[in-house]
Amino acid sequence: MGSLSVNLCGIELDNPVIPASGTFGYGYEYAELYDINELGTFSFKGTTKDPRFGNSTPRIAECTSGMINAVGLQNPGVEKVISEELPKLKSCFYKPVMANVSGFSVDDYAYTCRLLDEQEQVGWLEVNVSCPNVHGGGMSFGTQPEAAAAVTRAVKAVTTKPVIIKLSPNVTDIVSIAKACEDAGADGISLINTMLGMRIDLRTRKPVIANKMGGFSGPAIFPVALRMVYQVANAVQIPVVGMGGVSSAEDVIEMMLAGATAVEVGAANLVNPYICRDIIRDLPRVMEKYRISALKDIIGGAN
Amino acid sequence: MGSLSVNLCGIELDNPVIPASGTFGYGYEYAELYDINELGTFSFKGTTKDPRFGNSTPRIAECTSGMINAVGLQNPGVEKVISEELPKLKSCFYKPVMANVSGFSVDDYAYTCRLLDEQEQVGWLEVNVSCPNVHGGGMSFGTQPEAAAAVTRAVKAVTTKPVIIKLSPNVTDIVSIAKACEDAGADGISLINTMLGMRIDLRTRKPVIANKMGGFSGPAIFPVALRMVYQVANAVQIPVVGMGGVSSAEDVIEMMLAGATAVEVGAANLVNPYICRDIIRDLPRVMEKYRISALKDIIGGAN
Amino acid sequence: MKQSLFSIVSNTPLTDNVYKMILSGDTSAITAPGQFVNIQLSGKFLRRPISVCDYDGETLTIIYKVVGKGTEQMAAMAPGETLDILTGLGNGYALAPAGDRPVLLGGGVGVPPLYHLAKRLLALGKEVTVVLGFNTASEIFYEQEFQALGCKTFVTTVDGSYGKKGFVTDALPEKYTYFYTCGPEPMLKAVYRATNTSGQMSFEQRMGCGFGACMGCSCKTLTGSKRICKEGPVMRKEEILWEA
Amino acid sequence: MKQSLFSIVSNTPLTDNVYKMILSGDTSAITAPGQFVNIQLSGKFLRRPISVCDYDGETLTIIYKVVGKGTEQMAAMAPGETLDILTGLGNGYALAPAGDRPVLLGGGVGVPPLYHLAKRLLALGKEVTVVLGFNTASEIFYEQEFQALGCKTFVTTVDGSYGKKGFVTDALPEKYTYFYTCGPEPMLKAVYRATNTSGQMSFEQRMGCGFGACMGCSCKTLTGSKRICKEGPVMRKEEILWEA
Repeated sequence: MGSLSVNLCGIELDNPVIPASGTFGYGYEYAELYDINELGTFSFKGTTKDPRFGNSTPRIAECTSGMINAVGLQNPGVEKVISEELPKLKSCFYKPVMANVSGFSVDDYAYTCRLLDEQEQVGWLEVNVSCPNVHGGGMSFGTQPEAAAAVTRAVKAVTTKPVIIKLSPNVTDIVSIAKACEDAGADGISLINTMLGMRIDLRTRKPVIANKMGGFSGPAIFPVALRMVYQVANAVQIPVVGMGGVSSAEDVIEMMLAGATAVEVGAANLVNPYICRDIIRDLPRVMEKYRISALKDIIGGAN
Repeated sequence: MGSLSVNLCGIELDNPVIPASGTFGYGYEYAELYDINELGTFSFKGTTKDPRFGNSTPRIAECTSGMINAVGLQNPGVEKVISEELPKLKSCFYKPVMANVSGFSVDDYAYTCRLLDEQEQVGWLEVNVSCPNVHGGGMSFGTQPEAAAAVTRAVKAVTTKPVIIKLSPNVTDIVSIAKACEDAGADGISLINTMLGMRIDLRTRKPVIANKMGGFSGPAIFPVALRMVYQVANAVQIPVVGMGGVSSAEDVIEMMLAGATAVEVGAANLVNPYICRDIIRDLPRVMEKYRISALKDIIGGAN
Repeated sequence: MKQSLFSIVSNTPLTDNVYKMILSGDTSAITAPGQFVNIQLSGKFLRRPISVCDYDGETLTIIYKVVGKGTEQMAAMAPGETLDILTGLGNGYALAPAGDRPVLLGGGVGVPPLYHLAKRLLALGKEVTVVLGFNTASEIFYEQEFQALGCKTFVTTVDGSYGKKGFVTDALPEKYTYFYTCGPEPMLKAVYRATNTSGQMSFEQRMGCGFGACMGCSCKTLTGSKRICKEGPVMRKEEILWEA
Repeated sequence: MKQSLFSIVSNTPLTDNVYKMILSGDTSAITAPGQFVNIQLSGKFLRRPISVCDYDGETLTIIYKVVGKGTEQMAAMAPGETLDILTGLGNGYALAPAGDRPVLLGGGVGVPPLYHLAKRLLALGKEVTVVLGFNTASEIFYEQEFQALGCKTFVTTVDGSYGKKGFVTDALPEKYTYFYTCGPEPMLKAVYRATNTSGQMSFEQRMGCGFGACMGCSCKTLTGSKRICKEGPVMRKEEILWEA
């Protein structure tokens, strides 16, 4: 059987499969179904300085081969995440976890990251400068190189663990933003967050989502994600975590050939709660089919 | 039966359904199958000043709910389009046709548009500042407001017919580009062109497409298209032609609710050559279901 | 929660657009009336959440209304075909507070989850009254089924074409010890106002996952934020916070 | 071109991964051997272009290799199931220039379109020689079928496990008046070099539509740009322009 392990910013992962933030909670719902220690790691629910209820409902719309969500960063706030969620998480997951952080100001990001950086179980900080679902927050940091760099610098100044900046695909030039983050000290880039999308209900003639627009994810966005991963991996020296519509072992390998060191799986978890486990178990078969003896050897292989 | 007609930049269309440029040739292949005069109109193959063979093959890749193409504006050049294609087109289509134009410089666009503007059968000029498949051309004009405005002004200066600027979705801020075109005199905006996407062949470990990346279209991109149509229609006063993944009468209505005055159908033609005819014939049923007596009444209805 | 394959035993129309599907498979994850299942349909990205009408050790009964392409697809399925279903979702109704004479109020496709609930309450020796509300006579289903269980069963129709004219709240019995309800939100609000006892109400919301992972169906309550799919769909009357 | 529904009559493996499917439906749009059909598969966006192996007034025979999810799906289909197919695509082989003793050279899944071609040439009274090239013995199909038609039939295998060791070009007859070929591009190039007569070659390319609308499969020839799906897939040897 081939080797699945990869090294993400200095931490060895048993395999490159990582449930994406916002689709895996803090792990418990899934831990009821299977041993989530089978995962490479997972990125927990996006955490902010203060507690947030998020947006009004409806927050979900279905699309062809995908879905739109406009949850709006619902989370109990960093203090409660640390005091309540992380101890529970520790009871079902013993590996380093990826802490996903959002904010509404550079100081927000730094505050939340500093607190999470101190938590033993946190392996990486995934800094989301790309949430499409909060007004005046998240995504505006991810659409301008200078703003993304400012967040990166502020977070790096107060943390010791690898900082991975999660980018928005809703931009003209993803490469310039990725490079700005690299130059500002980022240890990795993850992409893509959701695409801004919309659906209208023909019956009510109103947007399906209360917030009108939301983040579009699922297999539909895979070709855009793959393209951006390829572009960014070719432009930066730091590792890239690829995501966007991944839902099979073949997709994982395609992302890695494009340049991803590890691969996040998002919307697919919501439809098949076993999907990450299934992908991990299926990888050896697909690797054999395509004569891959070690996954780490194919990273960026399509160049 | 409800009324299907709409008015696009002063020209009445029997219905809002328009096969999109590059998926309908100059109409003959389809005229063998059904009377293409059933259509509102169609947008013919993207025409440039000089003849172009286009990109190397493979030019096509399949995706979940969509496809990537990298044809690269293959066309016989504007002189031959006028001398050979338009007379043939006239033999199977008697309505005003939409002339789709691409270029590699502002002068190119003006040259080609001026010649096509003189053709009696041309009703509208659809100026494509958004082709993702030509290096140094097309899309660079569509990703910056000033460049898109410069093309618009140059074309308006030498033409008399309505000029519709076709925009790229691969941008951070679609609204600023649309508004720049409106301010420069555009009579309409059409969007979205394809999204830049990519696939990698797991067997060869190389990009499927010879050109590496290409334009991603099909039902997968519908939610992004709908969102951009909604944003642009809310920001400009000129008519918007919506497109991107439309493949049913329901999709046409959803696009119109988002703000589209007419709707182009692209990739779906390649899979079901009768799709535009089928959509037109299905519209009355769907209108009745959603209690729509005249399509023109629902334009922008989701606001 | 459990993910497993169910095989369709029967799939028959109850009205013009309401169907009853009996499925056979592993129902072991279903623990309470009022829970729901989440059904994967070929070609659809999200699963379809549908309340459990009835179940025993090997079979599951659901009743669904054809409202879109997904449910159209379900209606076209034949016995022997299989469906991938997540079972045992949501909290379900709690039986303990029912008292001796609970009333069950169901509107339209809110009726089905009350069926297994009625069975369970009757098994506990309760005197169960059921009020079923529909728009019009042609939409009525399951009146006989509730009667056959031994429930005192009333029907209301908005247009008065059958039973009492009006809403379920117009047929509330004089005396009842507790209420259980499921139906469209305007009906729930009316029931909330019209009832003079405590009770439990089952809510609907567009869902992403149906098992608590995506926070797509959160709602605010007087006891904090809850996920309709996980801490719901059933809420106690006392905790409900109606939004404007 | 015609779009219509075909019903599967049979679908049987010829080798480990090559299947023969017989379909019944309207074949009236098919006008020449060497044309192809474009098949819609549920859940796949693009159709699958597959060459016509044989046809008559009511049936269509195709032979396909399982190479991905789409063809896997086809292999799993059962008699009675239907497929939406565009028929009558491409130019096909021209019979007129064949002369008295044409040779037909097929490699792997390039073999099928030669079958109906052989039938038609035989019907014209030609003496038809067929050379079928495969990698290895276990991949061989249709040798007996060509023999049964009355073709002089030779088989080559790359590993020499059956017939002549080598490529189809290693089994070219001494004398022939014309050639027809279909197979992977390296084979076509070898045939181009090895033959000393005129001939026709059938090409493959990834296609968007299959009927000339999208320009996805264009190629340059000595007589201008052509669409493999429309002016092709068959090209005359004299017009071929090999790209580097």
